[in-house]
Amino acid sequence: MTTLPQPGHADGQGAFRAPFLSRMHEWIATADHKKLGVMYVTTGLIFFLIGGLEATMMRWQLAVPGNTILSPEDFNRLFTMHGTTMVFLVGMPILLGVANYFVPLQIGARDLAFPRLNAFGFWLFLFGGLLLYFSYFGAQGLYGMGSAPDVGWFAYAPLTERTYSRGHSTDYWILGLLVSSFGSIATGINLITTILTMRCRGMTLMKMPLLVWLMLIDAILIMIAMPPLAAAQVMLLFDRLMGAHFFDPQGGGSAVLWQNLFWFFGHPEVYILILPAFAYVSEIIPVFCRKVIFGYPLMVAATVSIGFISLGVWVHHMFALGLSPMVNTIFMGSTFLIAIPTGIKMFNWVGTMFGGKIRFDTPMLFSTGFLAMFLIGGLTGVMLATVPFDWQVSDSYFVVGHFHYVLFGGLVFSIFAAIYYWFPKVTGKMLSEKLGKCQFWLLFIGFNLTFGPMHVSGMLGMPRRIYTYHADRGWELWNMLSSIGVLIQIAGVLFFAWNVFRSLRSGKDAGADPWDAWTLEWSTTSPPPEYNFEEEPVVHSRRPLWDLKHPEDPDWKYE
Amino acid sequence: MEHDAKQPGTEHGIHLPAPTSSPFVCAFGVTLIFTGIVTIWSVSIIGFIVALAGAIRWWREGLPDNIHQLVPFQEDRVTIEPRPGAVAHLMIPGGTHRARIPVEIHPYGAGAIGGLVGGIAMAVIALIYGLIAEGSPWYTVNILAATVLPSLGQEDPAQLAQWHTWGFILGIIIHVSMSIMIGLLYGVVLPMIAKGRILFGAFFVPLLWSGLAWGSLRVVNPVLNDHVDWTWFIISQIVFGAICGFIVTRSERIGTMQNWSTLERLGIESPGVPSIGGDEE
Amino acid sequence: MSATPTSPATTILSPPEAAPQAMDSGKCGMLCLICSEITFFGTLLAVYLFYLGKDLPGTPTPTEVLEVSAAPMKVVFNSIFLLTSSIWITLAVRALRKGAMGAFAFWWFLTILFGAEFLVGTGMEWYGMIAEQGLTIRTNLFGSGFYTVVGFHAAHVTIGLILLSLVFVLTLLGFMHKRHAEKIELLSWYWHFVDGIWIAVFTIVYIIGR
Amino acid sequence: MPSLAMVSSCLLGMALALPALAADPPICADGAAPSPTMFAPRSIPAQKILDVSWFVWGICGLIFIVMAALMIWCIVKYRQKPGDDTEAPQVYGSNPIELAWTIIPTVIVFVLFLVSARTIFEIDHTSPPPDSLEITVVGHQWWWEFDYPEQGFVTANELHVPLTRDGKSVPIYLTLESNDVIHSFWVPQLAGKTDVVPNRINHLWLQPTMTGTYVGQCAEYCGTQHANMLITVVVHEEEDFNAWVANQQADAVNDPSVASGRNLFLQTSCINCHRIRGTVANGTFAPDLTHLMSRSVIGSGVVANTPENLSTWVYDPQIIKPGCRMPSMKLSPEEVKDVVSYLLTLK
Ligand code: HEA
Ligand code: HEA
Ligand code: HEC
Ligand code: CUA
Ligand SMILES: [Cu+2]
Repeated sequence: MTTLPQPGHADGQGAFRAPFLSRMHEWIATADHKKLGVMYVTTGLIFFLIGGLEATMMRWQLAVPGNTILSPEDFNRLFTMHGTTMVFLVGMPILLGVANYFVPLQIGARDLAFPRLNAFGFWLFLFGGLLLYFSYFGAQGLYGMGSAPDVGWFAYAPLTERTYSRGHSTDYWILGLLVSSFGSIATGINLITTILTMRCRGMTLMKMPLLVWLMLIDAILIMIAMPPLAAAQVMLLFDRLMGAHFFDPQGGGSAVLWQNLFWFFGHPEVYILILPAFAYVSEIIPVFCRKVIFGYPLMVAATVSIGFISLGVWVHHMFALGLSPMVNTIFMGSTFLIAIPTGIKMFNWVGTMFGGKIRFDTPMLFSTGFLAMFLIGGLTGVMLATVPFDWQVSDSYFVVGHFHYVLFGGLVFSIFAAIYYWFPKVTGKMLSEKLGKCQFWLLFIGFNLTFGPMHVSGMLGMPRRIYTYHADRGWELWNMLSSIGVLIQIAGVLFFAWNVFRSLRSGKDAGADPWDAWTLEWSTTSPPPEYNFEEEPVVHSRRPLWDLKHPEDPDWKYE
Repeated sequence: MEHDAKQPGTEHGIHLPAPTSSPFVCAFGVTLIFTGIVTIWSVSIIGFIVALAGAIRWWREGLPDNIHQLVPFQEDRVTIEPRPGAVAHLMIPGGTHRARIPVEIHPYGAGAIGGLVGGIAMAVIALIYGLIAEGSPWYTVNILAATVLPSLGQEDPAQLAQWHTWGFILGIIIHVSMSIMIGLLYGVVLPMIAKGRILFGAFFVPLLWSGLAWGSLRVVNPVLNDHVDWTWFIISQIVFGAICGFIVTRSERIGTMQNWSTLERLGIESPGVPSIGGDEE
Repeated sequence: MSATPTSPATTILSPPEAAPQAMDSGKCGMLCLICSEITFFGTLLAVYLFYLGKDLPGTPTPTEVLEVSAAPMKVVFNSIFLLTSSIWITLAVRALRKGAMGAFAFWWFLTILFGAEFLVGTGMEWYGMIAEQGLTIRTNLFGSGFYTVVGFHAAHVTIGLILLSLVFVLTLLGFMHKRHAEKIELLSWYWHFVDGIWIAVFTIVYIIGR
Repeated sequence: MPSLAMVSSCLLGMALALPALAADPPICADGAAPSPTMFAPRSIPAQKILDVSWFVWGICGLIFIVMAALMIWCIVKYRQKPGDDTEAPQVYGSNPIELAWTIIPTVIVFVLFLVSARTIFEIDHTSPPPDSLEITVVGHQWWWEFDYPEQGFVTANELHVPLTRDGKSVPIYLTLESNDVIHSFWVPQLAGKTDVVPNRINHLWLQPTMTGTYVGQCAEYCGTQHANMLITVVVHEEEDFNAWVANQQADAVNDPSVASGRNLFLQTSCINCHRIRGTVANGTFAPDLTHLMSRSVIGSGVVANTPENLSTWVYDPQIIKPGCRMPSMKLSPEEVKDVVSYLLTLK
């Protein structure tokens, strides 16, 4: 074992402030899962601001009929970049970042299984994202046309073929995502390996915290679902650059095939995004209800079955494609099935709240918001799965409403819950409760105002991805409401930014365990030392810290 | 592989993977390779060189052996204070306060069997009705199958009385699955009700169900809606409820496998607990 | 550190002994990598199968092309080279475990040689197709599918060969030792996987697809 | 009680939104298009879809109410009392309860599945219903071509169908094809949407139950002007439809008073893209202009078909529909006037 001499190791207070360059180098060269986790989440949040800005511009354009703030091309680029950014550059990195930080801590490990691969994954993700955004400048290419991609986040062929998408914008979409999804796959593999092989003594599979379970299934989905996307993108790239014919109707290629390939990835992808949300609230709700999670084994079983079922429902994005009624019926059935395990999770969370002693600190507030909003989004999902109804509202604003309820109301709310919950652990500082509550209410109201009316305009016949609309169609009111809602959301996001900024400078000290919680990450200092735990912990139950806090009534006697 | 660092630390500190910028360099190179595809090929060449340099350095750090750094222990440690006596208890007769409630249940099998038997009784009544109303045992089966078979919807009563293979298969599937599911539900819900189980099972639920059916039948099954005789409908529901409820309440109570995890119950995992806890009879 | 069984309170009720984890990270990671590669190739192969026989009339069919320039025997010959290399690499790993560095170097080199033969064979086949048959990736769907599937496989063989050669160089330089057997075994798993994929590709492209 | 307010506000919002939707939109007899709402079906499949939609709304609404009530109950009842720092009783779960809330959703989705499956098979006809009127719809970037093979003519952007044929309600069976990328044909009051896919032939069944003008638009993103790929469907009484057909079948009028515009049109490359039956203009890339003036809109609904709009369009379509596939023909204002006066005769 070659051992490098230890450079001046900064340990919290009193450490000298290293010069800028060497601090940069420290971040660039790190293989520490915690530093990488922080970098993931931070980049994710920055991209969230960018994606939000893009959304704001779209809503500005759509606020009134016949608006001319944006040209059609610009609008089309905006929703493509908004969707792509939010899914690939916000959702993915934040979930990978949180997993990076807390999976090793919760299973009592020192790091991920392959720390350097982890760093490699992060940088690939980041450079992929930058490459995608570089398209705004670089996509002119040789044709002198094109800017950012404008083909929608699922890039349906043949609109993406050379005939209809000149220039290089679509190539940027392909390559940017390809690079960043290599990173995600690498990190997914890393997480699986870590969870399967690096748990501390005593932590059997059925003693893992739910977050770890959910991230395990999530990583498996990443491993299974992302390579097919890469394959599909590579084929599209060959079409565009070398004249292959995979998705080119003139050469016999099939537009339907692209949709199958994309959604075979795309549907698991949305569960890849929501499972971490489930993970965060599964950690937060018990702590703030002062109760053990209700029905842990069934929660695990539900997680596993969600993982399985989600691989077999992708055709529900193609109900209007004119597939045979039998195919539509079968996939409608499989899609309905997924409501059952998801329902189990909802009920078990509520079951955890039932009989508890609930503290409504900001993390819990956001978690409750998550429950209510995800419920709505899930139910509209079931409505969409009802094929006849989907024939009407597919590709309409109803769908936009649905997925923002699950993605914003579900994913983003839970991300904020997670940030409020774990920020003290990561930085050693508390976030302000008061600002947090203001942020919650602003976001909550703004969010419902923005996305609630979208269901209505969708059912009134408004298709998505239109840059403008006529005044006589009865959509003005609903669009105006949506656009007003964004303003309130912006206020909410600004409160958050201010809260983070303020807490970093002068937040209250958090101590090791501010929430009186039960999983291993709270048994080490905030922020944790580079090695996480001085000795490898040994656990005997799902809540090791409960055992220590209540030695007369430990969990392990009952598990 | 790289986690050799997991080995327990020495007294002063712990060996962790040393920081290295090779992954960064390598990732940058890879990205450049891809960028070259849409810009100029020379970018790809540079990217290749950069990636290769990064990769080689990375390999040299990992092969033949990983490099590590020694991280010294930090000063502050965390201790977790016990908080004895701070847990509220839930008192369940015969159980512990760490319960999976309830402590005793009726076996779920009883529900399924009750559902099946109730379903058979219901089918008999439906057959009788079919014979009386249209003189055919297939009539009610076909009507039920019309929930899902559109072609049956277009036929007149005389044809509905005829034999349809698909009608029969689908009708049976629908009836049996519904009976079993509702039976299971009886099996778990009835025991939770303190008083008036029979009343609940035999009247409340059938009436609730009939009410729901009445409200939605035009959409759920237009054919049934056109041909239904509500008296017979409700009677058959009540017969189902009564029989199923009876079978469930008569079954023996058994102890729940308190605190067993699913994996343990399936025998997949035994976490080394000496006596598997809490299987009170 | 607190989460240890020795804190005073836990002595009152002492929990049962807990077992450490058994599985090896490297193996698990390699298996995962192989899994994701399988879904990648699975997609390519599914697309290839989907497009079989869907070509516009008048363009070359798999039967015509694969019969002539890629004379079937040649492909079988190449495949045998690739598949037997799996045996050699197993022997090499076994030798390394025993610390027999000479034997290791020999088998390892043989693996590289056989793998390289396969690559050359593929190259010649492609040359024949492009130069004599005029089948390129832009000719038709068959061309697109064929070159993509076989090309990606060849790319994996190439990557494998580069890694194998690096190890070979390190061996010649005397850096490899018995204790590296674990890592080297992982590399051999990758090589087996590349072989396995070839069986799938061969079956679909050269047997079913014709 | 913040969380209470939260959940109840959602409830309220949903409750308020629904009745507002159910109200029928005004039906305007003359031209002005009503809102393309799915809640005012004017065709048999659309009606069937609406039935199922109410059903699934009802189910989901009910589930929402039950879940919201449960949550509100927990939030209100189980808040930590001030000063109470004991832990709650640790209840691990309950197999019967968990089983119950596995079965209940299963029953619900089972019923929902049966009903929707039947409706799918009712609506999705893979072969034309008997005695139907068959029309081929071809999607183009960004306009619609309507081909009446039985009647033997082609028109664009406005679909005309009869309410009855020989006094009997007539099923309309559309064959959907695409000339370039994927589009989707969606007129909510008449039927659900069906995609229009290159290299693939799809079908859509409508059977109007009331005369009127119904609007919709392309519902699959198809490029720059996806937003302005609108559809108008006019459902006529039988006689009106026959009259319309008779007019469409005729070749374009040849009005000598606009001969100069006509010649200009025929000498310009307009004819490479557009067809005017009865002239040498024989293009198929763009809308058939034979009876341009029988349509109330141009550019697939982007603006009304008025002489001013037409002039602007012929001068430079990119002003009206930026990005559309018709280039500015660089005609001088006089030439535009000439051409437009010719176009205006194409009744
Ligand atoms: C986080 C992401 C996420 C999640 C979790 C979901 C969850 C679900 N989604 Fe959604 N979906 C998206 C993201 C997500 N979706 C996105 C991004 C799109 C659009 C993509 C695009 O086109 O751009 C989309 C589109 C989409 C469509 C296609 C619409 C169309 O384009 O025509 C459909 C159709 O079936 C659908 C269905 C569902 C279903 C059934 C669920 C279920 O998992 C929901 C399950 C949850 C519940 C049902 C609630 C709780 C359950 C209970 C309380 C139990 C009782 C309930 C019943 C018995 C019903 N979704
Ligand atoms: C996680 C996923 C996610 C999230 C969080 C959001 C958030 C938002 N989305 Fe997004 N959306 C998608 C995923 C997401 N969306 C996807 C996948 C699509 C489909 C794309 C496609 O069709 O291809 C889509 C499409 C989509 C559309 C439809 C476009 C169309 O079809 O024409 C609309 C329209 O209103 C919209 C709006 C919004 C709004 C207003 C928000 C808001 O909630 C955003 C709130 C955030 C902010 C308001 C940021 C506030 C901060 C600032 C403004 C300060 C900025 C400062 C600096 C940059 C320094 N989205
Ligand atoms: C390169 C092909 C092309 C040429 C040349 C061309 N057009 Fe067009 N034209 C189109 C297309 C494509 C549309 C449909 C645009 C849309 O709705 O998106 C169209 C639409 C129209 C319309 C509206 C039709 C409708 O019903 O909506 C008119 C009128 C028209 N063109 C007139 C002309 C005249 C006059 C000329 C010649 C001076 C001309 N076009 C030359 C392609 C062309
Ligand atoms: Cu055509 Cu959108
Ligand atoms: Cu989906």
